[in-house]
Amino acid sequence: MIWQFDLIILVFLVITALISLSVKDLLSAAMIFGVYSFLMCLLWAGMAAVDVAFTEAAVGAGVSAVFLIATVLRTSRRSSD
Amino acid sequence: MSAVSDFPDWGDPNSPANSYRLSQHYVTETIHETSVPNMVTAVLADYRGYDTMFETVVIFTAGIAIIGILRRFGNDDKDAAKPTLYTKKPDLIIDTTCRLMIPIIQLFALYVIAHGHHSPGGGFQGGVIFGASFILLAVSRDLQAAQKWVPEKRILNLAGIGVLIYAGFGLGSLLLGQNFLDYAILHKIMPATPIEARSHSMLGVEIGVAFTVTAIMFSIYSNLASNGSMKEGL
Amino acid sequence: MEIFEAISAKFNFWIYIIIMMIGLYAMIAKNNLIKKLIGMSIFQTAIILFYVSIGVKDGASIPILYHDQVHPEHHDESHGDHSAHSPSTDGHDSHAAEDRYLPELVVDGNDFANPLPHVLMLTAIVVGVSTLGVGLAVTQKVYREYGSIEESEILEMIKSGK
Amino acid sequence: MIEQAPALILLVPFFVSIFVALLGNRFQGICFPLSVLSLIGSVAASVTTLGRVINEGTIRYRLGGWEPPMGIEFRIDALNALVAVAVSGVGLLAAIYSKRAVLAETPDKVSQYYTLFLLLITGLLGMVITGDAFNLYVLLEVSALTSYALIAMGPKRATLAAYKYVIIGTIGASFYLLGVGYLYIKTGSLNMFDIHEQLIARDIFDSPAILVAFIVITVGVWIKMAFFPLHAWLPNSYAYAPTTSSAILGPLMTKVMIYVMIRLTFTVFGSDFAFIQLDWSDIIVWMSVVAILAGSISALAQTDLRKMLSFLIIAEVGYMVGGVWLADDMGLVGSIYHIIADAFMTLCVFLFAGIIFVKTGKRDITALDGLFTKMPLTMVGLLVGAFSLIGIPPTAGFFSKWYLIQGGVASGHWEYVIALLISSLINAVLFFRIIEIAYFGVKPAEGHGHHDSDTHESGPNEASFSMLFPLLATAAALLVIGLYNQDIVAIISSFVSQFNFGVIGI
Repeated sequence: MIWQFDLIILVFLVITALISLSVKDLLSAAMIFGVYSFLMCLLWAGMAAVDVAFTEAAVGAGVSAVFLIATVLRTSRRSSD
Repeated sequence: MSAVSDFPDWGDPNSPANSYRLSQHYVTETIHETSVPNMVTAVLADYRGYDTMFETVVIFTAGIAIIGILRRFGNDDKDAAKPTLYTKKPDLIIDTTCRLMIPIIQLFALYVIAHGHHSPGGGFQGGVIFGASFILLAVSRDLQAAQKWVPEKRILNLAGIGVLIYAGFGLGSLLLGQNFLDYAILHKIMPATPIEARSHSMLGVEIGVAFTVTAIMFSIYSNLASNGSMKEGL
Repeated sequence: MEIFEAISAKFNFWIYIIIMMIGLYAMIAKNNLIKKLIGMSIFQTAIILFYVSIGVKDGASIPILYHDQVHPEHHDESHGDHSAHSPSTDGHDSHAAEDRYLPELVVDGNDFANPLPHVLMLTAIVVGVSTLGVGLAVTQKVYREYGSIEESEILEMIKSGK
Repeated sequence: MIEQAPALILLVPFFVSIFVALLGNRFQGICFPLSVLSLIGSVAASVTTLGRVINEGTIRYRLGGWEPPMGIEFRIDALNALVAVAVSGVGLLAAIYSKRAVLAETPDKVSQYYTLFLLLITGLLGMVITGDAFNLYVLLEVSALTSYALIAMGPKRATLAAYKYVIIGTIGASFYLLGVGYLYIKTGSLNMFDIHEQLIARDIFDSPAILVAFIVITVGVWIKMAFFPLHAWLPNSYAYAPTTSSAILGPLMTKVMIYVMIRLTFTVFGSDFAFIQLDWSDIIVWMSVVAILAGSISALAQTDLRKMLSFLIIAEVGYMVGGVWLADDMGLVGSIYHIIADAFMTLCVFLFAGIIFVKTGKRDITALDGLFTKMPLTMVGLLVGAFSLIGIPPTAGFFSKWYLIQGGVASGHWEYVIALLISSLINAVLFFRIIEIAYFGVKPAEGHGHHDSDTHESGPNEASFSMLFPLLATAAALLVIGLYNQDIVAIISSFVSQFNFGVIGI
């Protein structure tokens, strides 16, 4: 475990979390949420939690993002905040 | 927040959580007691198998709940929300790529399910990947094409059967006179020693989980993507 | 300097708290229903990050035994690596040898990461995606009933008696 | 089979729920009988278990055959067993009631409805009997997901309430999970009893992490039980859900969470930590006083029958939280007794509200106009429930309030006693208003009092048997619980007497 690497990912995590909550376009928010999940997955793989990382890659970055996009396309794409 | 300073240092092997006999036992004894090298799978499916059974139930519940909330039977499309971005007819490149990809994805999913004892993976991850392959099919063509492969009724039966497989292993050990989910007793009906019976039962349980997860992931997607009408997806 | 060390040794825990607060803020303060659900997911992953951080050990491998440790035909080559640990647990192993799988194999607890938090978090991820799915379904139904996913607009509609 | 009874309590409804999901679409008729049969089995198993607990003491059931800190165990003592009987009993009665109501309210989703219904009861029973802190979280989520769906299946207004519940419920459950993580990082264990032993062995009660764990878990559980400042999700969810949903969620969800609070406070953290070391009981009793008064007064302002009852639930939650935190034996006995009594009396009034809604289609209390002549038996059921909520002997509500007041007096929390009495008075006002409307009818503004009684058809027009039976059975149960209060209190005391509050005992 290299702590510099870890720290960089953690900082990016905070940034992506903030971006995905602040963009007004919900489709982008869903995509950036996928990026957030993928970074999280990298972080966990670094922490020797391979099973958790695998699951997060499949679920967080894959399926959750698809569910979000499906809902965004079925409702409204714009958000007021 | 002040509690953080009270936490053990990050990565400390001697922190209470890591040094207590619980974690040590899982690390050192798993191979002897269950003959499974992947400790996560062993703890997941055996030591804490009851949790995992309800984890499967959570997925199953979510699937049924979404059908309960969103599904519209019959033809009342009058208040259906139209997708805001409408997709055109299938594109040649996407179609061909997906046609190539989907079998490979499914093969990989099967590998992940079956090889969960020895490498990262297991029923849940494999199930999600398998479900994702159907989702990819539905995205690349449309929902109708995917529905032809896996109609809604069959999906639900598959999900229910998955949970039943898991619970059936538990029930089997209960009927053979041991506590619920005590797989070791299943060696009476399996060609294996009690310890290997645990390993084999774990495989069976993982397959059950994979069934449910595959089915429910696709079911959730198709309900969300079609706003409950199951007619046209994205 | 001590404070700096106290922070740097636990920076994971600090950042998980920051992410958790971001998620909690979004769940409470955002107006858009889907944004709230994204906040909910971020909140849950922050807690999962916290749990995974519990299980980390310095210098530990992933919690899966090596291939040549498990398969007896290769066992002789790898035995040398682990013989150092054997004296401590030899007596413990001998009496129960016949009902244990690979009784001669000795695993050192500090070589592998703690698997229990990983197991718990697999369950928590599943719960998270289920909740997200149900939340999105409810959102779609709200949109079907009210034609909007902005909370303030919906509350106005209710107030005006629609 | 008898040693497997603890597992069967929740396995029977669990297996049947899957069968209902598999077969229910094709054969819609089997959903209802299968559900009722499975809940009868569950009640039988929990009564058997209660009998064993009384005779033999605590039962431990190892799942997977692993020794407790490694595997998960059920540890069932007097408290669990009693609450499990109440939960499965309420579930059975609500299931019987559901026959007509489900067909009327969600006609095209009968099999999904029953699957979710049974899974909800499975989740609640699992929470009650488990002895593992993380397992409790998983089952909490099973019951939470089902209740989101059961509420969102209701009419238009219910969906937004359900959405709010999804968000707030997830915050509550995540806080609980976080607290369990804090406990795990300090003790390395997940089994509730083992955590307590580790806390003592390591002597880390002073650690800020344990304090934070306690606060986070308690707040999480309070959110789930709708304790007053955190109650925002409850009234709308229960008022607009389908009637069967509110008949099962109203009585059970909050009560089970109060059980969880008692279990975590006493078994995991221990009474010494919670009451002597922290010494917060004054603050929390005052909070519960506010909760009781706020719930009762808000109920007074409602004209929607079920919304009024939902606010009464918030007041009742205040009773029980306050009773636990009185730091007195009698208060705790009263709280546990009130869990059981309140489960049945809330069921009783919610069944009544459901019957009225299904029969008349109106949510307002004006729908009760002249009900004594139209539905005399239904009104008898309501009267017993109302008397119990007000606290008139010999109903169960009287005895639970009696113990709570005794606890309040013994520990010197007079503000709690006064709040309880005021709330009882408000309940009396509320229910006599209902009874007045039902007996005399709503007087039209012109003053011709008996004008519209001519337009109604005369003679009784009762609800069908499947709706009436559970209401009357609940009413009977309330009387039985009231009459046998000595025996129930004896069982509860065997649990309570383990703890030392450092004040005057029973």
